[in-house]
Amino acid sequence: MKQVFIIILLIIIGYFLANTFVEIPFGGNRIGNVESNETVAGYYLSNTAKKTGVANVITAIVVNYRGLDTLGEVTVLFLATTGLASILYRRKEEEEDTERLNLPSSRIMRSGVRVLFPAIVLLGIYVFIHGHLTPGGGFQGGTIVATGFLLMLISYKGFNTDHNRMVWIESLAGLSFVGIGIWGLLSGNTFLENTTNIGVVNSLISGGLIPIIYIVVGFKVAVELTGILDILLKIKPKK
Amino acid sequence: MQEQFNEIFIKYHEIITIGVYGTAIALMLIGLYAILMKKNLVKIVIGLTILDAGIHLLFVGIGYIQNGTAPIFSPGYENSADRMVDPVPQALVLTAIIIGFAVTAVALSLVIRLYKHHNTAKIDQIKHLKW
Amino acid sequence: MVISPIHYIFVPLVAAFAIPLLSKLNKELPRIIPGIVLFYNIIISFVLMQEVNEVGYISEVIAGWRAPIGINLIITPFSGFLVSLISVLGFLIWLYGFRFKKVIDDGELRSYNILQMMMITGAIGIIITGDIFNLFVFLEIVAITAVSLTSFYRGRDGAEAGFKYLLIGGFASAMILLAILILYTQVGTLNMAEIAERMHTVPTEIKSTILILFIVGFGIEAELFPLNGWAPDAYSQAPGPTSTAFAGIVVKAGVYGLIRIIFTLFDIEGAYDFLIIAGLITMIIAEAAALKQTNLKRMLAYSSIGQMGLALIAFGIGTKEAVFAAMFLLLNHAIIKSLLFMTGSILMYNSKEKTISSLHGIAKRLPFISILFAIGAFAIVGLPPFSGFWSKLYILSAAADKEMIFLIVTILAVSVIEIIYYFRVVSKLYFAEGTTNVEVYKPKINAKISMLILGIAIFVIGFYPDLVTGYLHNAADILLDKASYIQYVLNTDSTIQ
Amino acid sequence: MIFIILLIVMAVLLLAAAIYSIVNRDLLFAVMGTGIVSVILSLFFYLLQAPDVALTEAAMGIALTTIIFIITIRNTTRDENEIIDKEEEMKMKTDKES
Repeated sequence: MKQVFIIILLIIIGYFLANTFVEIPFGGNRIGNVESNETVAGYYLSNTAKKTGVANVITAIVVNYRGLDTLGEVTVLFLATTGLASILYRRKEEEEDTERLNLPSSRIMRSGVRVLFPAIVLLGIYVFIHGHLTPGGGFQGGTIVATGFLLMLISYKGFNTDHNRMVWIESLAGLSFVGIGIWGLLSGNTFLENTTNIGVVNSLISGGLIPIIYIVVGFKVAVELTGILDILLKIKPKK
Repeated sequence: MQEQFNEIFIKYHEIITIGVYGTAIALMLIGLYAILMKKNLVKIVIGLTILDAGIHLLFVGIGYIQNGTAPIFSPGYENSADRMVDPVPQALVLTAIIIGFAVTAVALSLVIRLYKHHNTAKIDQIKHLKW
Repeated sequence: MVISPIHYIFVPLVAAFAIPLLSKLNKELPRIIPGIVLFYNIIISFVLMQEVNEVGYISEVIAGWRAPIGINLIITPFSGFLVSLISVLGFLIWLYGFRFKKVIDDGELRSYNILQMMMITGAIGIIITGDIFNLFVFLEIVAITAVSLTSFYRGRDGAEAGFKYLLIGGFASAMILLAILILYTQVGTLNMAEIAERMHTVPTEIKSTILILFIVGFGIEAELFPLNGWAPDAYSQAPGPTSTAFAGIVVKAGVYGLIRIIFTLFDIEGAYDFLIIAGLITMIIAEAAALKQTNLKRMLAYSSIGQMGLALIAFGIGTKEAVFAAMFLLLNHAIIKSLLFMTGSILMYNSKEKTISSLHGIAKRLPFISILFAIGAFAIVGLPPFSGFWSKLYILSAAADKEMIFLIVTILAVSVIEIIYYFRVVSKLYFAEGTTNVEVYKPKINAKISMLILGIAIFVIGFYPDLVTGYLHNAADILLDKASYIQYVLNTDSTIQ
Repeated sequence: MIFIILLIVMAVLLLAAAIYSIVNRDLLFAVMGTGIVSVILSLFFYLLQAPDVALTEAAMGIALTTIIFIITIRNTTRDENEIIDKEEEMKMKTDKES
């Protein structure tokens, strides 16, 4: 009975959404002509190269035009890590041992990971350093580095990320992101303003503070995701 | 090549629209079905991720413009601003994916703790709190 | 560095990022830092309120891009009043919860303090941001912190309440994301002022879909009837100070988000009647459910849902007088409900199943706390000398102006129900003789101070309501005329530059 | 022409993977279903000219979400209706008695 009721409900919702999206043509040009700024996207496309000197428009939007979103974004990840730590927290007396229950990984896995790990971390760092030129950026690069650490965590029992250093990197990265914002305020303009010169568009050193913010975000995301994975891997199944 | 693409795009316009919007809405409905129907907690969280995946696909779908290019001024494309796809939905989806991941991580940690207390991962056996 | 709305956000952020480091220096720091930050919030709101009185609006541009291009923070008289209310409450909750936990080792202490401080920052962020997607991000911050705090205690029910809250919260944020998506296709911008300006171009059929999706999304945060299944569990399982923060702060942010969507963004007539109906249903069902509750915190949770229903009804009536009455109710409810939650969780501190029956005759052993609880109970019900009376009176008079007799009758009937279940608790407190010899938790001096301040505030507003009403009247006028809001944010560039 | 064929094939695969991951009783395969959904979603984004989002979905959806699900399954049950677990408990009881 319940299944029938739910399926009817879903059909109603589906019909409701379908006929709103019938009026929105797929592939239709909603930006209008780019020069006149009546839509926000038109403004971004026509002014990013000139005003922010960044080749990747999305990086300019995420970091500079809508900088507060990314700040909120980084706090969401930081709070998820803290929340996770407090939900799965085992007090000192409950903890038997904190090392991970690693199933013995095969020889192929261990040697393969030893080769792959530096390559993945290098790729991740490349992605978030070139965030303002090529697709990718702080979030994507950080996640790739975290997958690298994940491989190491799974295959080597002895490999342990040094908790203290991780906390230092995480806090310093977050503080420098907010610090850049405060520095914008201190130097008389608004919060998170891109005050330095923006250089030539497609060169590595271009876009003023934007690449620096994205590198900082990259470090923070990498450390936080590794932290989440580390906490989750440390839980012992009951059986 | 370009005009050939255009008239194909116009000829099959309905199929393409159904192709993108239809799949996105269908994904959302599948996700909703799983959340409402399934008993197992992990299945419910899977439903939540699929619901989010549907919305992210819809977000990028509305941003697409017919034969537009990616909004990146790489060396060869300095002045092709008017042929670019809408960048704003993509910037929003970037944030939405990360938030979706954070919510899933917290949800799964709660599932682990619930299993530790109740020794079952079925939602109808965890009805300890009543109205 | 002139004081501006962004200080509400980046100062707690600096503190939150620094706490893990500073807690290595000395163990006590994670407890003290949130206090400093929340006290600084009070200073900011004091300074900004002066400015809002003269100028009417404060809009601050972020990252140097003017309003529709970049994100802007906007403080209107109503949002300024709510934010200063939240800052004061946040500080008092911190003061109350300073030594509240029995035994807590440093890992939990650090997480607890970061999450509590960021929940209040998220609520403030929801109120002052002028951009829809930014509103969504702050809503997520509140959602994640609230879930982690609900499941803070090691017990079984905390995780269950947390999971239920997260599931419904995840669904709500998916709906809000969908609404933002459809709105963006129609309007082409994300700034609330520009959306309000262009809203008339949206075809009505799509506009109603967007409105329904937003109402579902924010209804869950503002605890409208069908969507508030999570609230009583979350309130009762969360630690004392957190459930006070839920009732006093997080619900206000949710209600403000809903009101802003309906008043400033949309101009559909049907929305006001919807508010009245939704508020009515929420109030009746919540108060009825509160009647048969045995757990004290669940009863208080249902009562606060009912009060929020009443506030939505007042907003739904839509006249200047009604909106003013609703704001006054939000103010009173925040103060009184916080006092009730604080005193309630101390009375309940040691009893295992936290039922009302374990309250027998505690008044003899905790005279100070019981008196404050009684004051709170009388105030929320709306007895004359206390502040609750004025807000209910203004709502009834606003309803009378619009000849909504049915509304007046239901509000009075619900007040009677409230009187019944609150006096039942108070009578148990004083007149039933103490059967359980549960040793009672004596609160420390700082908890006593914060509760005393709230008690005094109830009396002060009760005797001199015009202390606050003048300000709220002009806030109601400004909330209602949308044109000046749009004109201010978009055209004038008088931001803080 | 390739655009439309690719679009339709991916749409069908996407829905098939989503339904598979909902219907399947063994949670490990259900989680692999979500992984496949993320892979195809990432290709979809690439097709819709959104390389940044494709990279995020690839890194976040395929790698990390799947691994978190697998860790959760390791700490809870693998079978959705927990029949296999009950059989194991029965077996353990009978071993103890014998």
